[in-house]
Amino acid sequence: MSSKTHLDRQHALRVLQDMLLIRRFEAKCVELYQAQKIRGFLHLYDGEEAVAVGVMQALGARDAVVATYREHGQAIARGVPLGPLMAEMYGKREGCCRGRGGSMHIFDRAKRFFGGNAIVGGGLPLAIGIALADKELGRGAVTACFFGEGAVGEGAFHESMNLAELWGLPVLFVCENNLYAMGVPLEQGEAETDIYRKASAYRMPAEMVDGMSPVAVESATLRAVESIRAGNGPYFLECRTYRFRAHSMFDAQLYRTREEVELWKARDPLVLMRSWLEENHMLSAQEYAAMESEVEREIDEAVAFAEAGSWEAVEDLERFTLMDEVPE
Amino acid sequence: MSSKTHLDRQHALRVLQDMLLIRRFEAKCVELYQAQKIRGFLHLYDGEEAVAVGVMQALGARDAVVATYREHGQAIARGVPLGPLMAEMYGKREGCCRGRGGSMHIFDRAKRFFGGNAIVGGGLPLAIGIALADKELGRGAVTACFFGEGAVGEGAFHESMNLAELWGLPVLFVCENNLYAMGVPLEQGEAETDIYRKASAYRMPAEMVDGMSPVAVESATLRAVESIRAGNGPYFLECRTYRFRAHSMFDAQLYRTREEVELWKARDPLVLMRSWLEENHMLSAQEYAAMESEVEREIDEAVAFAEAGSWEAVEDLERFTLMDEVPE
Amino acid sequence: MKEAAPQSAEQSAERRVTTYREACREGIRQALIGDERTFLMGEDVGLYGGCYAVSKGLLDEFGPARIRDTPLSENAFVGAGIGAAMAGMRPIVEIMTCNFSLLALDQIVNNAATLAHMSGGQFAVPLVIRMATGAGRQLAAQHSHSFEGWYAHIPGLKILAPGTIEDARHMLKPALADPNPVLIFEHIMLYNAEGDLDPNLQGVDITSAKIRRPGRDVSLLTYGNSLPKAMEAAELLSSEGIEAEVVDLRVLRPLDEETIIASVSRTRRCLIVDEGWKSGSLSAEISARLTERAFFELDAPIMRLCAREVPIPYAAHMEEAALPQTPAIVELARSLASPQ
Amino acid sequence: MKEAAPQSAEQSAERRVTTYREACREGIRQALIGDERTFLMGEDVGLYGGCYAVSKGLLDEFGPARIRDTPLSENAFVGAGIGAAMAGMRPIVEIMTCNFSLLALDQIVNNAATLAHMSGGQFAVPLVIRMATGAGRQLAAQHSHSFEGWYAHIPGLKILAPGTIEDARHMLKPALADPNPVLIFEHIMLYNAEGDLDPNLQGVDITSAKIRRPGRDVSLLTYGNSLPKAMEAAELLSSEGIEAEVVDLRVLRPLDEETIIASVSRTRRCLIVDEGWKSGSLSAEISARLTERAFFELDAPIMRLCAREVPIPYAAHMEEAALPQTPAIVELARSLASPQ
Ligand SMILES: Cc1ncc(C[n+]2csc(CCOP(=O)(O)OP(=O)(O)O)c2C)c(N)n1
Ligand SMILES: Cc1ncc(C[n+]2csc(CCOP(=O)(O)OP(=O)(O)O)c2C)c(N)n1
Ligand SMILES: [Mg+2]
Ligand SMILES: [Mg+2]
Repeated sequence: MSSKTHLDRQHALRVLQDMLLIRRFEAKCVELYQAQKIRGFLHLYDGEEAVAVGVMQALGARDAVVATYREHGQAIARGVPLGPLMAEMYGKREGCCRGRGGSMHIFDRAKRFFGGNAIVGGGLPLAIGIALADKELGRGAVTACFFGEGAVGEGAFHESMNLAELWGLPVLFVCENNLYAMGVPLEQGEAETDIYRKASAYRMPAEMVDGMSPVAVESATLRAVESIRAGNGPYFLECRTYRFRAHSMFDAQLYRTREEVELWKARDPLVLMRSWLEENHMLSAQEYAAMESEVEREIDEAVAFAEAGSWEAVEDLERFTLMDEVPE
Repeated sequence: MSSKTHLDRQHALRVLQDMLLIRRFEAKCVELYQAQKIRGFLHLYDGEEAVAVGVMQALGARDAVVATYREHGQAIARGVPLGPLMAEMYGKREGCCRGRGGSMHIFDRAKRFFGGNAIVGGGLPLAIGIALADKELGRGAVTACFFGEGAVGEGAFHESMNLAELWGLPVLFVCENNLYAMGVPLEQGEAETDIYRKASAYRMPAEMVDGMSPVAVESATLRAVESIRAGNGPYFLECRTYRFRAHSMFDAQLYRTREEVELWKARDPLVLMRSWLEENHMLSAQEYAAMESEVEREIDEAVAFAEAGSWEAVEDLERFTLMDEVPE
Repeated sequence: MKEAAPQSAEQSAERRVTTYREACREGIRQALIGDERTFLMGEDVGLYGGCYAVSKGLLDEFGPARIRDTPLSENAFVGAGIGAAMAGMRPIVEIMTCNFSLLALDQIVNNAATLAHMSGGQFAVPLVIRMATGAGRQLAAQHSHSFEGWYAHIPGLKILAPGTIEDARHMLKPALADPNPVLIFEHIMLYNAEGDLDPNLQGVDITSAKIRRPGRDVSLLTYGNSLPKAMEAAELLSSEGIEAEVVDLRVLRPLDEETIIASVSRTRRCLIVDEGWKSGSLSAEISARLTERAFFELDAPIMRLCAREVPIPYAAHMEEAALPQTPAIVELARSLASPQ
Repeated sequence: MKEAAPQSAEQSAERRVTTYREACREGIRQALIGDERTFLMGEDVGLYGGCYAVSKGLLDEFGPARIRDTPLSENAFVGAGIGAAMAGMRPIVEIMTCNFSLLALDQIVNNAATLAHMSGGQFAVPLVIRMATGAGRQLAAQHSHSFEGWYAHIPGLKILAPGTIEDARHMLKPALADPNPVLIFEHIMLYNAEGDLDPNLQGVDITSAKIRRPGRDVSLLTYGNSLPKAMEAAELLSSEGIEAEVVDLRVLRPLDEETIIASVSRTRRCLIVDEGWKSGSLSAEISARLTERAFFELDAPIMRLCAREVPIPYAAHMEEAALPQTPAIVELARSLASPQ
């Protein structure tokens, strides 16, 4: 694991901790799902943490994020507070969306986190518009738009790529290529399986990145963001990654073998990052244990926050269907 | 004008005559439009004749055609009978669609002409399905699907390209790149202006063709159809062409200069083909005059047929909204 | 057409318990066995086994040409189904949920519904599109809507909503035999429903509504997942001495006006229960037709119980409150049947 | 909100003749002048001047960033409008005709209409989408449909249908000021309509229906291009001694129930004229609401005159027969107002 990115220890530890936080947060979600505290669809980011965490390192507060329905990872990496996030998964009034969104629809205005979106590809056109607004309003911001390789099949992908390049918009396209779209293997879904090559059909610069390495993702993102901020228009990253768990909580995984999953687990970004830090004497066993308990504490707090939350009054059911004013 | 295609004189004359027929037929349509015999939108193929005529030379009766709203040219080149075609433009019962379709919706089941389609890009998914059916039913047929370069912006293009290649379907994609989508110049509509390059994003073989030369188009189509029939899956042709007239009958042409139009008119496929034949002593002035009168005669007949036609009874208005049986 | 009678005595096996999901699957299996031109196409219908497990096992039985997994591209694969139907196949296209069908709406409305007419009857589109519909699993606003009533606005389409295991099993066959595009909406809350399936029943029709429970005091007109709720409500009402007639609309376009009007003319009171959002829902059309054709038969204003006009929220209590539920059916029916 | 009164005496210029098209354009111009965050985006709005010439000249005046030509990609540019609205702009998106809006329906229904709610009110979508609607120019089945009533089914959207030059001129401003996605449907047959525009009129509201002609005998409820037909019919009826009240619905969602009910309660008879296909049209919803809220005020069944349930055909005589026309309005209104 090497990169031109200056890997100071503090930074590396934060990256590891962020990934750990996502991993453990979602493990807790599984428990809570089994306990029926969380319902609906639940899509875990398990195995893919390096992508969101790597990308977010290169973004600042002014930048915007458009996420998928597999967005806990993206949200946590972006710094969406865990309490309101977990409360949302519970469907509580204290949830970031007051219980209306649930797992697939996490929004955080303060973080410019423009939402999970449960329509595959549905976020891409939004990203175009956000980037257009930022450009016109001179905000100097980049919009990072996450989507799976399955989304690449949708017309929305194609139309959005074209608009972004044509209008020179500050969009960072982040394709999380985890090789499956639900049960459809990449080669059964795409005639061109090297997704980054599709960018050339729009004359957009693109890279294929090791999505199991947060460092590789971060340094590619830094390059991309630099290019975007320099006014060169959008940039495309294909991050090769893998989800360790089922697509959602309803999935018999008939479409892949246990062996394949194990092979990829050998490249677990958390394990790799941790051993690299240990090998380089940047992380001791005690320090890791401390990190773990810090993470557990944060999660426990989030769960406590959610548990203590209340239910939205049924009389308020229709609230926010139409807004009275535009929130500032 | 040279090509590996064996250009026997008979063939060359037929090609010229087909182009002439389209040109004159449409000139007549303009007259009739001004006389308010034809109404609605009317999109002329003027200048683009070499594309449809070239492509059709390489297709057989078993093959299928999916057309655009600019489809008189495609229909005539395919051999759709002129009488019912003209009667349809009049909205008569004797029209090929009994007056329901009009200029933008010419269908001819006998010719496997699956219709004009007035939704830009709307025909592409249909072509996928027709080719799929032909493949499954072992018909050995190719589906030629026409569309403009504007259609390439639509998601339907992208999704259809992917399906065609992924499933190895016998589809011939024919992009009529006339450099404008209504008033949008190519470079304002597409980030990649070499449309044929887009095919590589689907690993589909593609060529750029001189769309002002019926011979070039025919020979490219022959190559393409050979490859398709050999089971290699779809093929993509970008035919560079130009429309000499306005987009439709409502168009002030604010988006291009008279000079540009004149430059392209210097490459008029009819003029070029005719002079080439004359220069090579394959066509005399008398012969051309005879050809012209033959064409005029056919058009007059079509007009007479349309004029003599009747109006569908208003009681039959709702007929064909739901079918009683599948036509054989 | 009437419901087909048993064909022979040998076929009189015992009634057997099955689920709505299995019934859907068996319908598809039989269609595939019965006609070489039929294939199933959609996202995850093959390897994955169907997102609601309807097509589980079919890939093994029929192979990938007839159980065709598609990439995510609703517009193109629905359009491909239309093209294939025009060219001689009898496709069944599955869209995971009706929410995603909005991506294919251009193909459905501008092509499937118009091609026969625009071509002056030269082409037909004998296509079946199945999709899941409805709320109840806390899937929130992009996975929980009910668009069947909305689709019922479009001429050139036929719209079916199987609300029973029988219909789930048998509607597909006549739908495939129909020369027109037929959309079948399967409610996500019904897939696990268990019940008897009469093995002697050879078919159902797709032209008529069906009275699921006769009654004299009030007509409950409904379909889909509101049907079991209405049946339950009728049971409760009956214990109060109110006999509700439950009419399962089943065929949402074209509506079986005769059955509806006959029922309401008998009971003179009517409550329509519809999981679509109230404004512009199918319930509105039914109410309007009753007003037009049975105005003087009515003893009370027609009532409607529909989804609240809100994107369906995630939280269980809010989702529940957004949908028509049994207690509300009972209450409204009671107020209709026993005015003071 | 009431129609705004003239602001000052100086502004009392003379009424001037203009067209509906020019009124639309002037509305856009003023919006662009008034708010830097506003821009117009769509296919051929710039160089070409708008497919119905509404935006002609605006590119020269405002430049390509504010009159933004898009490629053919309805789904993405409508979605981009939504994203831009969420991020602080006030976009006007033009879709050439509502038929093409079906390609963007996912963005409109699954995003624009839900994002405020799903985000618990963190985001709003202050977006205006303008589109042409309706038949009458022999453009056949893929260019002639009326979907405004259909869209009116969707919670989270507001739907406007300017039927007069005043509304064409003034509805855009309150629509842009609204924090919600507002869809404006401009009827293709109205663009050439000429009439006076009162220069003193400072605005219209987008909350109320409007009585365009008072009358006591029968209410004609309508909107869009059926409005001039209803006005003409009222004129003819008047010469027979029947005074029809013409109510211009204008705001199709949320419906102004009060104005509608008040009118019908006065006249006790009602004909709804709607260019949408009858089944599931807006006319159905209005009928249902009247039945619910004014059942006992009615002296006769509510009548509806809508488009025939057929993809609109090309031939002039068939197209004409497919749409509501003045003679039929007169006939039905007469039969309602003077029963024998
Ligand atoms: C438009 C649409 N079609 C289908 C679905 C159902 N669906 C949800 S996730 C998914 C697979 C998406 O795969 P990919 O984009 O690779 O993302 P991943 O889940 O692998 O992260 C499908 C088909 C959907 N939500 N939206
Ligand atoms: C989906 C859709 N959007 C917009 C239109 C309006 N429109 C008709 S033709 C056209 C331009 C199409 O350009 P191109 O594909 O290059 O074909 P050409 O007209 O140049 O032959 C447009 C925008 C339409 N018919 N369908
Ligand atoms: Mg994936
Ligand atoms: Mg073009």
